[in-house]
Amino acid sequence: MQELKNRIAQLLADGSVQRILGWKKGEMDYDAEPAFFETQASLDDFVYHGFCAANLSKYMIEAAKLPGKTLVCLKPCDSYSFNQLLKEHRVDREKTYIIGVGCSGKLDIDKIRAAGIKGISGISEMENDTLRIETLEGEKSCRRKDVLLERCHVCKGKDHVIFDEQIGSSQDTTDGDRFAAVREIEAMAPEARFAYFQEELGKCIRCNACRNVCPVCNCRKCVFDSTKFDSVQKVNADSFEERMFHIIRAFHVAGRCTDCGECSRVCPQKIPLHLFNRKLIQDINTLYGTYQAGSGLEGKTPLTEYHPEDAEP
Amino acid sequence: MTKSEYAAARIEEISGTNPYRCMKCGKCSASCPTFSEMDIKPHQFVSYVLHDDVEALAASKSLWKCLGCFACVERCPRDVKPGRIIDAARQLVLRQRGNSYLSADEISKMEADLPPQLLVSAFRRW
Amino acid sequence: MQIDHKEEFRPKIVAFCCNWCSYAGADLAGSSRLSYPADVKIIRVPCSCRVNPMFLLRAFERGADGVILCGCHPGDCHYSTGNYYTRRRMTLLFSLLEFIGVERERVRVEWVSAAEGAKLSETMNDFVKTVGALGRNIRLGDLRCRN
Amino acid sequence: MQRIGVFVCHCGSNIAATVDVKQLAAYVKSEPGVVYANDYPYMCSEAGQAMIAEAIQKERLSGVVVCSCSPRMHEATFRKCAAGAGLNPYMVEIANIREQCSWIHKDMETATQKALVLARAAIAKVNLGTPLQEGESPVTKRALVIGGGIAGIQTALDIAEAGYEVDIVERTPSIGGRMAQLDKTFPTLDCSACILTPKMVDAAAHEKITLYTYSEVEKVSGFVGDFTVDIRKKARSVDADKCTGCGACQEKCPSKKAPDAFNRGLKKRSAIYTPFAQAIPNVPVIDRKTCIHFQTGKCGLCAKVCQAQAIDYTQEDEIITRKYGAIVAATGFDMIRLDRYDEYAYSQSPDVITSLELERLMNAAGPTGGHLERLSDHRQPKEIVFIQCVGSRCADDRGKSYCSKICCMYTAKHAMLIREKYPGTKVTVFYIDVRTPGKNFDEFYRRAVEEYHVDYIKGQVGKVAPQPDGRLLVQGVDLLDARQLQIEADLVVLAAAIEPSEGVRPLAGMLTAGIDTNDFLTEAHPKLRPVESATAGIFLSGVCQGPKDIPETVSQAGAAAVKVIGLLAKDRLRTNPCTAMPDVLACNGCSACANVCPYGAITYEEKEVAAPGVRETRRVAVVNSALCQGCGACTVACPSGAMDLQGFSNRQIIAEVDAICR
Repeated sequence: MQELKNRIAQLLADGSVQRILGWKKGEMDYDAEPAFFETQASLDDFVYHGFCAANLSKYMIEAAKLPGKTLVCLKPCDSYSFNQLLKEHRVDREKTYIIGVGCSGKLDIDKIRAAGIKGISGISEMENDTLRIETLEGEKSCRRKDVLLERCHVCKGKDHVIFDEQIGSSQDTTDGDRFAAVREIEAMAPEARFAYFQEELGKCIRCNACRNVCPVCNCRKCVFDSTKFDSVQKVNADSFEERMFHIIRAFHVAGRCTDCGECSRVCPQKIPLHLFNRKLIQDINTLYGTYQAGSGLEGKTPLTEYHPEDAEP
Repeated sequence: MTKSEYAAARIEEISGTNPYRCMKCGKCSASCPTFSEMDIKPHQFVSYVLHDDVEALAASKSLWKCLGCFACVERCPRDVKPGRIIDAARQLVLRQRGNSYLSADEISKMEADLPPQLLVSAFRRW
Repeated sequence: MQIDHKEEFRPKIVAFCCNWCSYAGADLAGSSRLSYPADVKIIRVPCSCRVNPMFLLRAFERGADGVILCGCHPGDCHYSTGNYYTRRRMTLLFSLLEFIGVERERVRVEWVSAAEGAKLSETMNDFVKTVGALGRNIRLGDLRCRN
Repeated sequence: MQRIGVFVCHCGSNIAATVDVKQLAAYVKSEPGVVYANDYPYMCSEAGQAMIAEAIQKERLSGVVVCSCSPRMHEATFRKCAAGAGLNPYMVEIANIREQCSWIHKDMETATQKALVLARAAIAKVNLGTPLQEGESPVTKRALVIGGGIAGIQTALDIAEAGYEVDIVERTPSIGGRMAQLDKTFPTLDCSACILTPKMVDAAAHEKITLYTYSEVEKVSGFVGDFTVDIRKKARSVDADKCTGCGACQEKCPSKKAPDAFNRGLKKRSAIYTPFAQAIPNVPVIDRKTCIHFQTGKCGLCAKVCQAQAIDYTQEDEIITRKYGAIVAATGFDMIRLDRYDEYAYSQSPDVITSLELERLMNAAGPTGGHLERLSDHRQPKEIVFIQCVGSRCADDRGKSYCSKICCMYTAKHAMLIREKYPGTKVTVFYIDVRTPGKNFDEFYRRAVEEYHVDYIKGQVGKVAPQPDGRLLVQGVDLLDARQLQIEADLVVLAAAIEPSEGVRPLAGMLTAGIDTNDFLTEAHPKLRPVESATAGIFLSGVCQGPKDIPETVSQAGAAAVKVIGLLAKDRLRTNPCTAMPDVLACNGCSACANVCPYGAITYEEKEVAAPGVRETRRVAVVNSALCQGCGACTVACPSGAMDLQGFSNRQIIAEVDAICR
């Protein structure tokens, strides 16, 4: 992290960039948050560690409107999102300086808590892939790989698909099958599937966190906030979230979703929203050929493309 | 599925060809170096499979006359690959004899005038 | 809540037909007096690719029991490529609906040319029968939108 | 709130026998927005229309719903009627209660109920409707024809004869195309040059036609009626105004090493050349790659011998920018390369030739002066084998999947001509099928067999092996006799597949015209619009659309010309107002809509967007309503719903859905 910090301080100091988009120390060690840094002094709060899970690419849409260049720190998976945004003309490459930061998987505080570690006052990452956790009950530890975010187990890889320079090393964390959960649900009876999603989506409080965090859910005006579909009528439907919002959201990001996993990470109700996206990605891969959104800038997305011999619905 | 339908389906499976694609141009027979030795000609292989008459194909002399040179496979404009069909038929016969490939011991039991190229190809495949 | 599953159940079916092939096919079914149940109501759209998934979900939300989309046969689209997009969109949408446990049979895409009045009638008959057998749409509907 | 009038038609008893029309008219009165409802036996009659017109004016109607037959039948009628009464025609909707109700239902109550629902949906749609104005766009009364073969020449002549200016852009130094290379034409055996050359002269002499030879289309922008095209006129190095076409320069040119493309490489040509004697224009070009002057700075012989002082080594490419109302693609074809058909020994022996090469060998103006001979030893061949379908009808990646269509007939022609001129020659044709669907075509083929005794063998050739003595051993099969044949031939002629000319794909991109996997340009409708591209204002002529022979090409050329004339005859184009319309405030500028637009109607502009709290310049979609055909693909591709379709708006369709589900 020190190397990264030195480098961004230098780029800010010599005027190469006007501001840094990175992560800022939170109240606790595990709640780092995205932030813009414009002064050297503010960089004191800059951090990069296992809890810097937030995908910063979406903030670059706003950064593109600010004067001057913005330096953004992108993890390998974030770089796919940035690429996708670039493809959709939503960010300005000219006004962006990308440091591809290394990643050894991001950590899930809920998994740590679920492991019975409570009253956490501090967490530090150790060399030997363990975490040292200070708690009210004294010092505890756990293995990194046991508390990784779900998405890190099915990581797309640790290569940045777009960057100006790279800093920091990465460690492969892939040890799971990305579509295993999707297949599990597919194997269930329709009634059971319906019950499962009814239960999960029933928790939705329509806080819009998923929509706000999703890099490709970047419409200036969401259809669910516009008058164009007469769909701004949450009140007169009894379970609008289950029946409309999440289906349409998944559909709108189909072929564009890079599977960054932010939707599920930020959901306060812990709804496994990424399952919808994964399901669609799996379908696209099997029906239209393997496609990874954000891997390149050329070509059309699967839903704006066709083949005369495509499968029938 | 009758026995002969089953055999025809197996041929299609083993050979990986689709006999329905044949446009009956005959380029296979025109290419075949052992055409004159064969009782069922290469272009006819396809129709035997299409008409589920694998038994006749399996009993034919052609089965053991095909050199496996694959000239017909190379030149077939419709990607039907008659050479693979006869190869598959040969394979079916070999499997019925209890083997999935030809073993060296069996050579002495075979017809004396088998072309050596065929033997090589029978060792080679599967 | 009491859901009526008796014989009297008549499904509500919304059909989207493209102007150039399927709507003309429906007209042909009419002029050939090839009947299909009155439960089917057709909405005319310029092309099947005009049909937004929002429309389908809206129909279900408002109490439709089945939604069918008809367009020109692939390759015959009046706009040359519209139905190809429809095909991909609906393939994914239907798959997603099935994934969350909605009955797959409630949605259908059928290619009907202007000459296929008989096919349109058969398709509608079959679809009404299929959806009728499924009963009321509960999984996607909003009960308060029921009259 | 709209003021809607509903008009229920009895259609005699067609509707009234099954739908209670009186009740329907009474029911709809309680629908929102409806201020008037009535019924009449025949709404489409003069009296019915008068009733609608009167109600529009008396009741100050802002919208009309007619419950009648299919809109495909009378929508236009009622819209015209409304327009006559001062109502915007796009505020008229039809509820189809005949084809989709009374004709398919028997029970009156059921049918009446359904009719009511259909009427409600139409009323709901009109309630959210907006008056639409048909747009207008100007028409530049000039056409561009790309390609100067028989297709392009015929199209240009037909357009010019109707009085419109036409430009022909031809890539090579002369117009004429493939037909100029042919010897005789089937099934009449008249000399190709004799029927083509007069047309070439007509085209050159026509006051309405401008030829741009040795030129290529470089850029196309605009849309139907108003295209702007950049044409690159390549440097000829010869001043066309001064050149007298005497030919002295070609005679004296010391560099005679370049393969003569017009003679399919069977001959060499000079560096300064006209492709053939009857070339139009009869002005040579200098091929700078083989010209000694351009390569070494020396020579300059042509300039010395030119009495007209027409040679201009300093000439440069010129870009001509012109406006056109319509563009016709007539880019033609070429033969496929045969280097992947090694079994036929095409690249091993000079005596294995393609049919087009044979045309040159038999042509009096060809490399042998029309004497048929082997290129290897100049002997006259005694035994000739023709092989059909070389590279046509192939499922593999060596050839083409389609039938090239012309080969069966020209092979019959060749076989016949050879037997006529050299009766001692044995001619064998290996065929898979003989396809002769055309006027007098089968008779022609039968003549080859019955009168000229050409030996047609059902079967294919597996291998052609050049022998040490220079002959060619042809191993083929006769499928009907189940015999393998070995023929010692002197000459083997391959009926190679034809393919669209090189460079069609980038051209299609410029024209935004559809193109298939074989690089043939796609027609707007395979049955009903065979000479139009799906892109308005772009038309197709000749083989660029699919394999065809000369008579077919000429008919299609004429058809394309008629379409062009029909377009150019208009002063302004009426544009369909039911087009896509982006809301710049909601547009993300993401390109999804443009990606699915089949007409290239959507572009992006940096536009200043002003709304409460927003004032910025950003990338937004712009729809060219002259190009948009109103399919609506973009409206669904747009995730924010910024793109909507006028006349079928999101809210209108949702209102219809709601009305039906109510």
